[in-house]
Amino acid sequence: MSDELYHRKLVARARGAVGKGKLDAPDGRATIDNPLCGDRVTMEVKLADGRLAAVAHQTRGCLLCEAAAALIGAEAAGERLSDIDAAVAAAKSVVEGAPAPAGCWSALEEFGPVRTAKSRRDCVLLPFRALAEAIAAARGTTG
Amino acid sequence: MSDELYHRKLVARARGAVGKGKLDAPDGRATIDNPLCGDRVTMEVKLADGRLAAVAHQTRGCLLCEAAAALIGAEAAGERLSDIDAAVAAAKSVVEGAPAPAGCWSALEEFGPVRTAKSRRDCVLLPFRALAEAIAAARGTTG
Amino acid sequence: MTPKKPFDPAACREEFPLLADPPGGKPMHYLDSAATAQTVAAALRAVRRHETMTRANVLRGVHFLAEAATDAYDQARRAVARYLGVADAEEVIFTGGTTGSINLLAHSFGSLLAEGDEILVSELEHHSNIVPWQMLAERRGVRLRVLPVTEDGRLDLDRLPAHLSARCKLVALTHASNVTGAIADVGRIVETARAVGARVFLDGAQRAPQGPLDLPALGIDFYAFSSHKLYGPTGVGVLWGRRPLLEAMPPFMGGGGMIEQVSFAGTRYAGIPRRFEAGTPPIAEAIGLGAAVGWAGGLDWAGATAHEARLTGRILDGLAGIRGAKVIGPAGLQNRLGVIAFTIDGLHPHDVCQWLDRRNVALRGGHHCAQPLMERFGVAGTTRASIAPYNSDADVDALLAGLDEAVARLA
Amino acid sequence: MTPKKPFDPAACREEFPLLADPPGGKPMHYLDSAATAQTVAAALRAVRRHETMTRANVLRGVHFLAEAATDAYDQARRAVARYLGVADAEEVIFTGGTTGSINLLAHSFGSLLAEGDEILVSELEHHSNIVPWQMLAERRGVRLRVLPVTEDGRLDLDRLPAHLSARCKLVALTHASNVTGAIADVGRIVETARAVGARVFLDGAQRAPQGPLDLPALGIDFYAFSSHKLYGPTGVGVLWGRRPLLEAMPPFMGGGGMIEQVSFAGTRYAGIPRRFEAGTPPIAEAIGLGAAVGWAGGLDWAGATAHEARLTGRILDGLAGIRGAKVIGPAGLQNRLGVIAFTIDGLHPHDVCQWLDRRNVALRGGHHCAQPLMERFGVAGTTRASIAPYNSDADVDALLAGLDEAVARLA
Ligand SMILES: Cc1ncc(COP(=O)(O)O)c(C=O)c1O
Ligand SMILES: Cc1ncc(COP(=O)(O)O)c(C=O)c1O
Repeated sequence: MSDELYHRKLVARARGAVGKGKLDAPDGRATIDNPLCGDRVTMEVKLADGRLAAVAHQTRGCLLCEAAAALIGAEAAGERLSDIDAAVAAAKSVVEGAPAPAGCWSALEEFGPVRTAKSRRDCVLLPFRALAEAIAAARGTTG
Repeated sequence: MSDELYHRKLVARARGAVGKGKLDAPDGRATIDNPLCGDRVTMEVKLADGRLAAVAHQTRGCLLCEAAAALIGAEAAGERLSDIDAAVAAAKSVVEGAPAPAGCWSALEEFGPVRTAKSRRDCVLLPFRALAEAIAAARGTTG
Repeated sequence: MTPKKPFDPAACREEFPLLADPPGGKPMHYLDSAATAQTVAAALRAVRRHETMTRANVLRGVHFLAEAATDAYDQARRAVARYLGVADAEEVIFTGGTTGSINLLAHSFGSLLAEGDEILVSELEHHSNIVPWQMLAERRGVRLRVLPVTEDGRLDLDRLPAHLSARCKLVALTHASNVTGAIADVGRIVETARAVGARVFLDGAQRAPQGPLDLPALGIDFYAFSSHKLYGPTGVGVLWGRRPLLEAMPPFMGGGGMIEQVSFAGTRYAGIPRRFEAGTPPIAEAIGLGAAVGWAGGLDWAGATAHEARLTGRILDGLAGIRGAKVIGPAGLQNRLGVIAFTIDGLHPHDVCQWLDRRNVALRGGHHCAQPLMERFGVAGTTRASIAPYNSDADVDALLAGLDEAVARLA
Repeated sequence: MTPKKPFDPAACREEFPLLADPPGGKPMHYLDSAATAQTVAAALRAVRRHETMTRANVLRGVHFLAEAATDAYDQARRAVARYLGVADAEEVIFTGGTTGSINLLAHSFGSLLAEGDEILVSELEHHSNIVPWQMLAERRGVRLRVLPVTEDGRLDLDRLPAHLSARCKLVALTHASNVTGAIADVGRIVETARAVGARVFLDGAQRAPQGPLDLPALGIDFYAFSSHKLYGPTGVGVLWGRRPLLEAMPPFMGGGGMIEQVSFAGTRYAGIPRRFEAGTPPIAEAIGLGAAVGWAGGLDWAGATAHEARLTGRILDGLAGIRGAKVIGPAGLQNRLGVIAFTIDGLHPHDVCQWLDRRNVALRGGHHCAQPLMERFGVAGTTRASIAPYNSDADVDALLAGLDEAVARLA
């Protein structure tokens, strides 16, 4: 992957906005703001049998934030909740410089270049944090 | 005059403490503190016919302050009030670098070297300010 | 006064080490001076000179270094007073910055206000000229009134009289906006405020770096600015106030240097300015600021302002040619600084800044500590370019080329 | 950790430009470090590096300079945390200095107190640890209690229990006195304070420059110090507090950077440390302080302390041989810093300082911002010599020779 932050794949992913929208009667919902830039992500989830049955997001953010939300929209539905937890952790590692994991979250490598733009790491992580909170809300916990 | 701040004449004058004491029934009295060093001068005066008939001081201060008070003790009594005003003004000029006036206040030249020790100029002036205030008090003004 | 050398942008840039000799050797297109300006060499030299030749505390020392440090510190105060057109240097109080100055004012002047008194601010203000007053309002039941802005990002002075009651004790407005660049019509503000007996404070953080002032002639009562936006060190700023007003105000912070006498029975405070400078002040920083205003005071500002206006005009023209670009602020160059905030449809400010950073163009994106203004214009944030005398046509070229590219690649 | 190089006084002195290369070329006997220490070259270099290579605002920028400045600023915070033995760097708040730190505490912690609550200070305190609490007492009806000192200038801890009631919310004492040099018995203070549920603040202005600390192990709650006494720049200092306590405290100053969201309907504050760092902070100064604590943290303090104690002993011995000289403070070297305040019968402190200044010996004379202590000892002021690691036997020789001469000529 190139060291270019705004490579074509990332821009296209952000523009694609996969998973944008709302769910009917979600089990959980979370909205997170980034006060630094006014970005805002709302994630809605449905759970079933220890899996993420469905996910939708509404995102107002920069390209990094929108691409991350779209990646979630593309890959998260159907995953085991423990795999989602791992993906959230992997996103955090990748923006700090670690390699992306193998498997369906390997596309996290698209965000690798953000390691050199420290102030932008939160842009990538915002949707992941919203996802984790929405799942926690659905489980009725605050974790 | 040498550029030495603590020349023999000045030290001797301070130790001499001419005029130290109190007046019986003074016409005016003023006490001034220098909060920077805790120094304190009290001047008492008697006036008669537009002249300073008598003066006495109680001084707790550094050598510069005590020498200045002693100079007042030595020279001020019997002077016309207008000459005292001029002496107070001359003291201010001398510590800022001007030559001392001729006449009985020519001894102000002893304080000339303080021009290079800016933070100490107030030490010399404290007794002169107290004198001016005591006279003002005696005149019943606050000037 | 010796006549000033005509303004020479290239020579001016040479006086700023980071721009004259940029890190990595690549030209730095620094268009973020409204956040923090670059340091002028004269300020760096003055600080270094102090640190290596006269370093000491200024609080009541009698040794040679302490005298020299105190002299240098006092001289800095006089240099600032000259820059502000103020005859009485003791009216100049050194603080930690504009924010520190406004908090001082909000506490000390604020403590003289009664419940139900009013303070007028505006939608145009930086958070530093909002939050201290909100906190005061909460502490003392003072009421905050808010003057709206016009469509082109200026104070809506037509509506000023309607926002001023006889209870208004202070009109606290920005001299020049850090978002729209609009310069306030001070004469009209002062006249209207005086009619109800209100005092006038101007936040000069953006205006002060743009040339010497004559504060008494402006007719205002208080002024504040930051050294780091005026080509000087961080960590220091100024509050100016008229002597009788300052003398009537209780101190803000307590500590060494601001007292006449301390005992557990009670404490007597010193006169101005020391009453408001508790503790060891930012000595080297004030000395650096003194050198910075000395430098700025010697600049040919007619020439510098014309240069900045030309660059500003080029940016405004360039933005007019970019599809989806909208400037928040006055369209023309009249009464506006070279602070240009804009949005581009479909482009997030942080993406714009990030993209331009690859071309060594430093911009700022976000709410610029002016969220109420962002709300007023219905945007989450903007991208902002800001111009200082050291900026060049090459800076503007890089900006405009980078924006074109960002639109092509990211929008 | 690499083992430390054994302390070498001459090499240490070389790191201080003003001492290594004194103005005028004459050796400078600087014995006024308790007022302001000299700057270490590493701090000057760090500031210069920042000003010429990474100068930008740290408040939310995305360009390269802003990232580099923010990194450097955060790194400085971590360096300070390490020096204080603090694991959570966000507990470290940058302020303008010790005085700024104590005022922050008095306002923010103070605003949580109720009428009738008590705060304990002592006769040994610097005005900066008295006046802010007096002002708080006046604002909120809090009661100030005052612990006496012993004949040898130490906190009279035997009387501490009698001065502590269940209403005492904060014990605010000096870690080491700027007059007597006495180092407090922190364990005993903490134990006694905890017994009534009071929090403990220590004023570390004098102790912090004397080597790294482990604040959590001391068991205290808050700590403050100034950079300029710790070989760093003026204009910056630190307040440390335990996270839960800081998080429960409202902000002190309002402005940019300390908020989550501002609107005229209401404002949400940021977490720590930014909640307490309103406005553009002293960026370069914090970076310089980071370099200073980095330098100080690398020193062999066992060696440096022994060196300082030896010099201190020489001064105490020398004073014992001067007719009419009296030391205010502990006679021995146990639990005392190299801060030596003394009087000489018939000699005024300012005359002593002035005389010694002719020999390039820098002392301080006066009340040292500790008037209650002066009153306690019945003196208007004292002369003070203070020792730092860079001092030498030559400094002590010049001091003692100068004092002999002053007594002969002036007394
Ligand atoms: C013990 C003590 N506390 C507080 C202070 C105040 O420090 P600053 O003036 O740097 O705020 C000092 C220094 O003067 C001090 O020695
Ligand atoms: C108009 C205005 N006011 C106040 C401030 C606050 O200044 P500082 O952060 O230096 O305290 C700024 C700068 O950010 C500003 O632009």
